[in-house]
Amino acid sequence: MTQLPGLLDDLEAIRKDFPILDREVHDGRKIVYLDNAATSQKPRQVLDALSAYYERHNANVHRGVHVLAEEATALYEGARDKVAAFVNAPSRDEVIFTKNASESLNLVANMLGWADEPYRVDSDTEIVITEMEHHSNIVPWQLLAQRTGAKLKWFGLTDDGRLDLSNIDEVITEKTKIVSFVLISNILGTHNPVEEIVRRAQEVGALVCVDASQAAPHMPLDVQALGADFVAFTGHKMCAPTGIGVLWGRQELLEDLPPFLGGGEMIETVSMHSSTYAPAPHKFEAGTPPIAQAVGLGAAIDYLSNIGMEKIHAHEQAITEYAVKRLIEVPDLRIIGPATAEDRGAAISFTLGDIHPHDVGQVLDEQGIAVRVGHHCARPVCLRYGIPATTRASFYLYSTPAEVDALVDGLEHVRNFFG
Amino acid sequence: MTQLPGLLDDLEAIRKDFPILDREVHDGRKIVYLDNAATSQKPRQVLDALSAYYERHNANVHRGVHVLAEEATALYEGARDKVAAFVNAPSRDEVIFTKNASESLNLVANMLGWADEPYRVDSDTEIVITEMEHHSNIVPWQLLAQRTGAKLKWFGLTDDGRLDLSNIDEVITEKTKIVSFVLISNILGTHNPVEEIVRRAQEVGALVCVDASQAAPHMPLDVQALGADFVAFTGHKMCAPTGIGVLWGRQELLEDLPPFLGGGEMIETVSMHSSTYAPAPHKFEAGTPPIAQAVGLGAAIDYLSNIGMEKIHAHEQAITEYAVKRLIEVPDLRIIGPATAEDRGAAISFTLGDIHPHDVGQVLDEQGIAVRVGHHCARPVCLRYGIPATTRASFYLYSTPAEVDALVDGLEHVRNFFG
Amino acid sequence: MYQDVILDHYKNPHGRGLRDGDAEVHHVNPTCGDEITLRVKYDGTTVTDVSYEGQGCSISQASASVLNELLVGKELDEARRIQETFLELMQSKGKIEPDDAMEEVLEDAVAFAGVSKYPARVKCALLSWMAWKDATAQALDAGEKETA
Amino acid sequence: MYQDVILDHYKNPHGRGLRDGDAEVHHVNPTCGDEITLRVKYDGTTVTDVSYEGQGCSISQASASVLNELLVGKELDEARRIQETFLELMQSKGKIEPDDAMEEVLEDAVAFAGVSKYPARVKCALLSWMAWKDATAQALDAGEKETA
Ligand SMILES: Cc1ncc(COP(=O)(O)O)c(C=O)c1O
Ligand SMILES: Cc1ncc(COP(=O)(O)O)c(C=O)c1O
Repeated sequence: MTQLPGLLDDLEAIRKDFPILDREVHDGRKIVYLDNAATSQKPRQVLDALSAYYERHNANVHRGVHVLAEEATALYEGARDKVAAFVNAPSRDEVIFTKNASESLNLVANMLGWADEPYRVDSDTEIVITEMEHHSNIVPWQLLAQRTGAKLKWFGLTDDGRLDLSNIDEVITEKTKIVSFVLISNILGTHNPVEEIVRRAQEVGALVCVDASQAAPHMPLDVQALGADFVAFTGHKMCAPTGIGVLWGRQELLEDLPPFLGGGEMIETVSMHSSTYAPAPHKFEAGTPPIAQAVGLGAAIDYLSNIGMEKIHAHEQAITEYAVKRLIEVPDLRIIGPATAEDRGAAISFTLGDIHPHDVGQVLDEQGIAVRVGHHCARPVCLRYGIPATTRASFYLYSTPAEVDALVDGLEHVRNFFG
Repeated sequence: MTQLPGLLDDLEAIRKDFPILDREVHDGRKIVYLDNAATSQKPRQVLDALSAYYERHNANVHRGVHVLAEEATALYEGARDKVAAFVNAPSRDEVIFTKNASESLNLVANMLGWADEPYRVDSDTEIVITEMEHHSNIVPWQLLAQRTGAKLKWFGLTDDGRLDLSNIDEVITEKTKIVSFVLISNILGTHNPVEEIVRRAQEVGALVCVDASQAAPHMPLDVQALGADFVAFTGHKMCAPTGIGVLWGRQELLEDLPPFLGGGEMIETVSMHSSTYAPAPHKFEAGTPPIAQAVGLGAAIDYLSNIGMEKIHAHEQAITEYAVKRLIEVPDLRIIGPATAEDRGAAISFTLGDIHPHDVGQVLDEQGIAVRVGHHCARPVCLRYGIPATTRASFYLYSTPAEVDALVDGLEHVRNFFG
Repeated sequence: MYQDVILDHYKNPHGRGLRDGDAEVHHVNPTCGDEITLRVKYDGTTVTDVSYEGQGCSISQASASVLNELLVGKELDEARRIQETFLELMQSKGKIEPDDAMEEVLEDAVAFAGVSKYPARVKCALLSWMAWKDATAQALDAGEKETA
Repeated sequence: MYQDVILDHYKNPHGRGLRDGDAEVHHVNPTCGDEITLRVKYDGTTVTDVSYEGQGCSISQASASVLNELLVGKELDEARRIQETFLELMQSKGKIEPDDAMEEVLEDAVAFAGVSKYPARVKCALLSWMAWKDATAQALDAGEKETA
């Protein structure tokens, strides 16, 4: 196997933890899973945690006085502790469980729409996003803007796939209430400069929300170091089950801001005439939470932390560097996004001559190689670069140089096939 | 074992499907799980479906051209077909997956708040609920009323735990836009008369939303027969995983009503300036959905349907009738809710003299009997009956007469302990 | 799914380019960005031309080419029958094995049978056919208004 | 968790009933509906009375009775030390095994050590103690204002 500095030592052992990597498709081809930016695979350890939860401890959480209810509550709240430690949150009460990153981002938008001053977004105020956001960090703000009359503004992109911050002082102004942007783009792979944006936002007193969906799975994430007010991410991209997301928010804000969904668990006391709400995080967790999924997320965090987020990051950087190097050798291949391995994540989008990404993806699939094609829920990026879609290969801790080689060989085959 | 007419024939075999029922607590006591209204236990078949999904088919759904993405999409959308058949929906596109019943109910409230005429809830209009709602069917409407200026009205309760519909024509009026009520109360067990409410709502042109969280797990549910416009329920109470809920809505309404959460999957096309939305159900499913949980819900529906919802209902009615009969023999025990087995579900709330429910629950727990104590997220019911809380025993398809006997013996012990 | 027939049509499309027509439509497949602009021309009830321009994957491009080859020169009823048969085949989820009768109707278009197994690609194959149906309805509407 | 000491206090509560006081508070445990109305009376820095009324489970009732027994007659500093020790014990999740020193401070209240293992019940045990802390703060505030 190709050896690269930075690769995880126990890569073979790690791959054995993921049952699906043994899956064969299309007449006995071992799957080459390069669609990790869409969702990650799950290790045995996480599946075991789910089974153990359902087979031994399952009950509804909070308020129960029986053994199962106490165990389920301890497991659920224990998962919150794990998430808090994972992102270096000052307090566990700042960790809100949602169903996915999209709900986390909608939660922020809705809190600000219903908030009192000084947080309230209304027709005199502005919202700032960027042109490289995932639809889940565009549409909630478009809805908020439509519904409140606020103005939606955004940072454009440079030709090489980075944020164009040259006009930062015009984009973020005294009217700005919230700046929401992606830490690592799921389509371009770009790793954005947080500090400069946070500094300007703080200057004008705007809140900052960071979409860390493509960062949390891949590198150490420290919400205090980021300096943001809210950080959103999603479990299924980081070895955890589907159905669980996280919103971290600064405690004072969570105390001040109004609830979003109403229902069981989020209340302090209810009468027909009025209700009062529980303190955060419960205020934002209406109804029976995704208990097993939180437990699974806790197990995923244990799994990743045991390996070490620094090491995972180094591994992916090595793979990404190798992939960029090999891909740019493919004739007619154009990388959409930074064409180097610096300040980028492990997702690489590209076009291949005139061959439509759907065809690229399909012919790769016939060879057992799973990539994603389309606009990757970031259609404004495709519009910006004048392309209908891209093919995207994205890596994770279990990705190998051999899989990069398979991709490159597969692309050769695609070119010959349509050539 | 006590034999009652109506019990499931293969009760022992069914119990073997649920691994947790073998769990021992407090030094070797086999658990007696009577907290099914809070959440149900999960059969092996559902856990196997989850594992199979993650071990062989896991991928993000929709838009993928690789094998796993196609398989995952087929499984996820297949679960939608199963839910549609289970509730006799005229179309599969009427089934929206949410994270729980609370989100389903909040979704309805928010759609109506942002809707255009004729659906829009605003300060000239009225919302009707009842005094026996779960907090998840109270707080969303309180929030909507606060935020739109609409008036919140409700039906009161009779002394024997039924809806007081004597003033129905004053409660539901020409101003009413929506009537939302529970089909079977989770605290009182009452099974409410749908027809009369639907008739009056239709007379004045109001929409009807039914909270079927305590009905869907226990009896055949036919949304067409109900005549409602929306029906909400939750997976974890019906043998499915946590993290999945359902909202069924009439197609024309789902077409007309605005989206709630914005993000990936729910759009048709996005530009920075504006977006258009996918047709229902996708319009209401922002972000990566609870894929595995939907698959688990599909497996739970298969499991329940194989046994037969009619048979499950008959079984629970037999158990409930037996339980009511035995419980009213316990000195000082007062049932809160209908004290007969007619028109009631399988949840029975009661008080036991002056002994606080917390103490009742704790001492039962020491004997391995899991019940729930408190206000059961229906605090207005406790206020109505002038009690701080109740003890609630609730049954499911795997409940046995012997477990009822254990409960009654346990309550004797409680009385002696505090007597 | 990439039958030689499909690749041939993709590489050497029939009747591509926009020409004079009675009605024009623009259809988009939002999930993958495939687009087509399509014009139809009728002489009474005879399809005298279907011209088109667009971008998209091999399946949507080849499918437009096959459509042109198949429908131009046909009577409207016959063209509709072909369109419906193609629709049926594409919605079959791979379950229809085209028989001789179907092959007689669909000619080269039976090559798309394999595509019907791929839900993500069915929309690509149908893009031009839906556009044709839409354009034809508009052309007939316009024709009726003129007559009236 | 139901030590005899707890059951005794529950069945025969000390000092129950509302009497004259310097400050009154009403506390509720929203998760289970336990309620207490509690008054404190001070003579300088001596706790001369803690009177209360309420409804709730055996744990919250017994805990109020123990509080009355323990704090009445104590100097404020001493009473505060007892309150803090009790809080520490209750938040220990069952991990503190009370030693002699703690027993000397808490007397009957060490019987609640077992309750600390049950997160759902800790709030019950703490209800009256939190109310006492709150009432005391109010009484002292009021006292200061009078002096000033
Ligand atoms: C009647 C009723 N409605 C709504 C709910 C809320 O369900 P969930 O907590 O799954 O959102 C419940 C259960 O908790 C219920 O019993
Ligand atoms: C950058 C980014 N933000 C947000 C999301 C939304 O995550 P989810 O679909 O889990 O809500 C994704 C992934 O789909 C993403 O890549």
